[in-house]
Amino acid sequence: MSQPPPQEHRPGFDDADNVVLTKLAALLIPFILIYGFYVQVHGDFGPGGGFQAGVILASAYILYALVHGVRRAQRLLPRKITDVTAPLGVVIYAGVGVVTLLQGGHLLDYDVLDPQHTQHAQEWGMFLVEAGVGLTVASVMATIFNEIAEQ
Amino acid sequence: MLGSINYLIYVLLMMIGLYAAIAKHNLIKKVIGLSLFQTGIFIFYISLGVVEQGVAPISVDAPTRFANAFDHLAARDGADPEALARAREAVEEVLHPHADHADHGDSHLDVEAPETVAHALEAAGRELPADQAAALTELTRRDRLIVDGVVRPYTNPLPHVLILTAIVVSVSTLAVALAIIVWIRREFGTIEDDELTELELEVNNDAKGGEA
Amino acid sequence: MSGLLPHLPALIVVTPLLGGVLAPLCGKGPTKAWALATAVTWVTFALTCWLAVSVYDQGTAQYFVGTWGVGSAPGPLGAKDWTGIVGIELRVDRLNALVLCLVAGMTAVITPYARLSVAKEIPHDRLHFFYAVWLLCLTGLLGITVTGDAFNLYVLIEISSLTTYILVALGKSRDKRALTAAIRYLFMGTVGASFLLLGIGYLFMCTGTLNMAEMATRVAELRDQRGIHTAFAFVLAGLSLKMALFPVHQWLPKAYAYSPTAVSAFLASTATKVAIYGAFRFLFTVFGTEFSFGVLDANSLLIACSCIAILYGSLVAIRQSDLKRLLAYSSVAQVGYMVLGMALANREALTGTLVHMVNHALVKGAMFLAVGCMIYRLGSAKVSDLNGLGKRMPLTTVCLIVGCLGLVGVPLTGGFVSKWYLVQGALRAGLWPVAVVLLVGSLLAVLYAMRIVEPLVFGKAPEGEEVREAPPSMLLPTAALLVGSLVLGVSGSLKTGLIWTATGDLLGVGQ
Amino acid sequence: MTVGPELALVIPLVGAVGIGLTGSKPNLREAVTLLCAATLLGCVSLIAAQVLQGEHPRWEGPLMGPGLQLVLEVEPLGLLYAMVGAVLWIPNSIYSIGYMRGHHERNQTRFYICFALALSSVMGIAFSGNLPTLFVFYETLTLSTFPLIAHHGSPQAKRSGRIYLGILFSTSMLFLLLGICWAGVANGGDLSFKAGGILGGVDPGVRSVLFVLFVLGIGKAALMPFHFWLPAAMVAPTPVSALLHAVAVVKAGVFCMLKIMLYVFGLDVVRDQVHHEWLMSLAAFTILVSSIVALNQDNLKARLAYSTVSQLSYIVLGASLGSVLGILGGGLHVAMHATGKITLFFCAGAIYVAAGKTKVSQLDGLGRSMPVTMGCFAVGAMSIIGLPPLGGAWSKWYLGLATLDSAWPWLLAVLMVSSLLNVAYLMPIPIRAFFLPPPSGGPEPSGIQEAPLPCLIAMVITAILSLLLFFAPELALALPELALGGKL
Repeated sequence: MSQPPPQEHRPGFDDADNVVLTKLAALLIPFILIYGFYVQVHGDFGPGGGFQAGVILASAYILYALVHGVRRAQRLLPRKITDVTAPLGVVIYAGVGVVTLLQGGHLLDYDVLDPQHTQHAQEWGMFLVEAGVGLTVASVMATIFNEIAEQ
Repeated sequence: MLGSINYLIYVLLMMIGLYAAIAKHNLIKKVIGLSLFQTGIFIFYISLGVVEQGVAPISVDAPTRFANAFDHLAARDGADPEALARAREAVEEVLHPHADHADHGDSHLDVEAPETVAHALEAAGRELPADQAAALTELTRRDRLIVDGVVRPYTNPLPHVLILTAIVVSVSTLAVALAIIVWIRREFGTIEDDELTELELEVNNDAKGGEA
Repeated sequence: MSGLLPHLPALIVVTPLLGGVLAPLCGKGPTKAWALATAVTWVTFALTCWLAVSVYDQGTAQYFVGTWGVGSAPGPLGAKDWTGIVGIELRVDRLNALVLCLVAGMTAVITPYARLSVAKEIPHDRLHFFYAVWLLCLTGLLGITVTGDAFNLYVLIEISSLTTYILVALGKSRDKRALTAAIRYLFMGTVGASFLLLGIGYLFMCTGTLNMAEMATRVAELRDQRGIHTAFAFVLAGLSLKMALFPVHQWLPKAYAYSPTAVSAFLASTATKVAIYGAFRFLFTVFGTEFSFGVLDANSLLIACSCIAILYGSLVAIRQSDLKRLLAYSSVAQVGYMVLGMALANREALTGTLVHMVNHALVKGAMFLAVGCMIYRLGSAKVSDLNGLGKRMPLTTVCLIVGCLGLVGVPLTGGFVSKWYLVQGALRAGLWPVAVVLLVGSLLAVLYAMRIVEPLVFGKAPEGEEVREAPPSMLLPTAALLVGSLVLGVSGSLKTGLIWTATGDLLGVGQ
Repeated sequence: MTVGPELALVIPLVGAVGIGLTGSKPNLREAVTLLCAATLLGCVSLIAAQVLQGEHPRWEGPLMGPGLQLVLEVEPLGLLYAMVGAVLWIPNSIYSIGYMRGHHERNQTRFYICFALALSSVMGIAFSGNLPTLFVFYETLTLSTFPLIAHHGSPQAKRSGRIYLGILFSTSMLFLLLGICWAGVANGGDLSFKAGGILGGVDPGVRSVLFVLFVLGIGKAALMPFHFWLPAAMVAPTPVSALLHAVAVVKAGVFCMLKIMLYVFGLDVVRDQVHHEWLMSLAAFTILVSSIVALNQDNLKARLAYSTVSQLSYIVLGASLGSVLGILGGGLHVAMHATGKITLFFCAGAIYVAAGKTKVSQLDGLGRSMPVTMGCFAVGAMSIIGLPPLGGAWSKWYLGLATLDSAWPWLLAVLMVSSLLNVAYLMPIPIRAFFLPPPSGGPEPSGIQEAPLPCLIAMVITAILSLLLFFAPELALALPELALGGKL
């Protein structure tokens, strides 16, 4: 094992050792994640959608970081990934729009995605767009947290 | 008075927020004030959404489809004109339920309106085709809001959607503000507004001194 | 290709948006993201030009985002044509076609310049983010201009503002005061945008729609409602903040002075212009000329504020020792000119305002770029640095001098044309003291222009270090903008032709 | 061959570019200047030939927007001014070569470029076909001469430059532009120059206000109290002073005054329908006071400057009378004073280059070492005073007739007194130079010689011109007469 370069130890950034918190977080985080995904996919039927889901998902990450330290959280979800996923979400969103354009419809005119079954087309279109939103929001929230935490 | 309590709250919140944003020296407190200020506006928007006897504006197709069908039916020969007139009245009732009653503050809606349409048409010797009947049903799905013949306040979803967007915007603003404040703290060593002003002046003077 | 034509209103927003999100994926380093941004801005510019040509040929272009308005025909029984009331409408008429071209064009010229300038003023590991934010800001500005939906306008204003805060704050590595400038701008900008949001809320409450064209027809019926009056007050207050009109202008000088120079040029030439366009849209289209200026008499307030802005901005500009601050305060004054023309609300004055918008964008943009050239070589841009610059950086000097002439509005520059029309407008409105204020303002402009020109022409260079001319990739955009302003000043037929018809549309009069 | 007025603008512009390109080779650069000046004279002569045949060459520039267009149209009065400019540019260029080299000035290329630009503006003013065009070139003239005035870059030069720009810009922007715009608004947008004026249908009160705005707006006419820029501008190199004070700038001012009286207000309006007495009084006041001030100036150029202030007001006086004779006299005086005064400045510059002297009191006995210069000075001075056989006599004659013909014959007295004052402040100079012994007290500057040859050539040319104008005033007379429609 190569020794990591000696760094200034920052409590709360590099570690966390509170057993109660750790255990509680371990209990909570799965549920938060599931809830987040639920809100995400439920968005086209009821209250919910990408933005809320993104925030909930990101809150799971932030909770993990608060309990286990930012460095471990970042090992779990490196910044390289969030840096890519954040724009990727928007690309999905805008991409759907461009695809509808290319199919001959208006921007975000989902019907043209599957002209035979416009209902499905609407569902798919919205699902994709919301997925993009969720991805971006979650990544951006995590990025903001990291950005502030690192300082 | 109580009816407009939302509006009172919104004004109060806005004013508290604006006061904090202007009068507090601590940048974080200012940001909190700003958020309060925006929250006040959100409450305003949400209050807007509550429309007594409102009609869902999103249902674009159903009224159109129904109205077209009705006209098509009415245009055919051999109908009893009086019954048709009654039916038309009922249709108006379905499409614009608030048109007659809103002025009187009467919250009773003719829940039977769809049925009246059907009956009147029947009397006129017409029967609604299946798809038009479906459109009519779709239209009257609103009756879920009618409990015991009393129309419950109906909530327009549009302001909610809008305000959701506005919340996203305000969260982003908050994030940017916090990020900048963190930077400020690192560069200047303080987040008190008055101290910052002094520090800025010092930078100014340094620059002038260097110039001379 | 021509199949794209109906989609242009959407495409000009989507293109920079996609570019903006792809830029951070380009990876670190000064070149890749920049190349992408340059390509995207030029494509956007080409698209806006294409759109403008078609709008001037064939009239207003409408576009509905999503399925709304596609299938629903007007129904009987008083059922309205729902087209555009529910969905988001993009609407391009002669006025915003012009503004779109201006914004996209300015960005397209400034982006190539930004490569060296920004690399000098911003840490290299942030450059790809810089271009992302840059393109997003462009997205916001174009969106504001193109949208026909009031709430959408608010959202886009916030997008452009948020990105602007970031762009300003990025100036911190040159001068840490950029941070405080950014946070103060953020406070004021957010309050302004919130006022706008509130005003739009009231409008929505009274009219039940968010579509601006639809609002306009309903406002005409509801003009006695107090809600509409409240909406007017909030919208006006919000937009004034964004325009940096006199009593609420404080954010502007600092924000312009400390941000990276390319950003200063970009903001000076696009952001305030777009805010002024927004004011045009609300005052003239949504509320209507008669309501804004007849029923509510907003013009006396606006005229008073803008007159003070002209005098105050110019006077403070004279006292500045930092060039960027000088230019920024000059911008405060120039905003006064534009708002003044708007408030006079006759055709001459409106033409003056629009000509001034175009001209000031070109000239002020070029001035900031020229100052950026100085900063690139000298590291700072104080008035005292100008001494003897004529010998060391002759081309930059020429650009600065021509820019000063344009700012003052001497004949044969575009500034003269706008001043001419503004004065005519003031006199036509029967307000000769306002005309005098306009002229005094341009005299004060002579004073601060002299502070720049005199040391350039007659100053003696300090002994010591050798300073070379700025690189061509920075000089060319600067010169291009100035040539543009000169060409428009001499052969204004194109510009005023377009603008004259646009103002005719605004006031609802024939050609 | 038809020559449009736009060519007269383009030639100096092309010249300016040529000068800029050849800036590193002084000889070539000066050759370009001279070539350009000669071409311009040829061009203006061709235009003159057309005008005398009754044509009105016209050129319409791009439309900058409704009501705002550059229009050039040759009319006889403007042609006279353009002739004066084009003719005198040649001796002035010749003189500049001698002066600038003899004086080892810096930034000579900039100097020549600005000169060419100024001439282009002069042509623009002379041929302007409407008020916006007039204003445009009026301002470009101010701008292009500013670097000439502050040429040295010394604090004093910069200060003068500021005064120059300050007074000219503030008057033109505050009053002239306002007046032009107001005139457009008041009469429905017609701003072109028309015989008989364009303000006939305008409310008399507004017309009187417009009269004030136009008159005050033309700061280049150096009416008191807007005359400060002129003496201040004396710090400029002498060829500039000659150009400014004899040909381009000040004459632009009074020419605009004539043109506006004639084509914007119309003589009848000026005479009967606006309050113009104050302008006459102001002009008379300026004539007398500045002559008296000139008496007390020891600096030669300053004395000449105040003399110019006074002489300009002759023209303003002629214009303000609102009579045909007044305009005629004023128009003639544009040409006569130009040739006379430029000669005087050439001499002053030559004295400075050759002897290094700037004060009147230092000139004793200088006529012995610089006979040509002082001879030319005497000729110029006599022309300014209005003594035959020199050109100045004609213009003063007509101005005198105009005053007698007007309702205020006492103005003739003003002219007479002023002429006496002219004698008093101009004649002592050649008299001292020729008849007083050189100062004996100080160390004798033995090395004083005549000025450089180009300077001498230039001043001899202009002195001869002054003479010619007395014996053959036909051309100078014909043009104002044509402008006035043969109303004599």
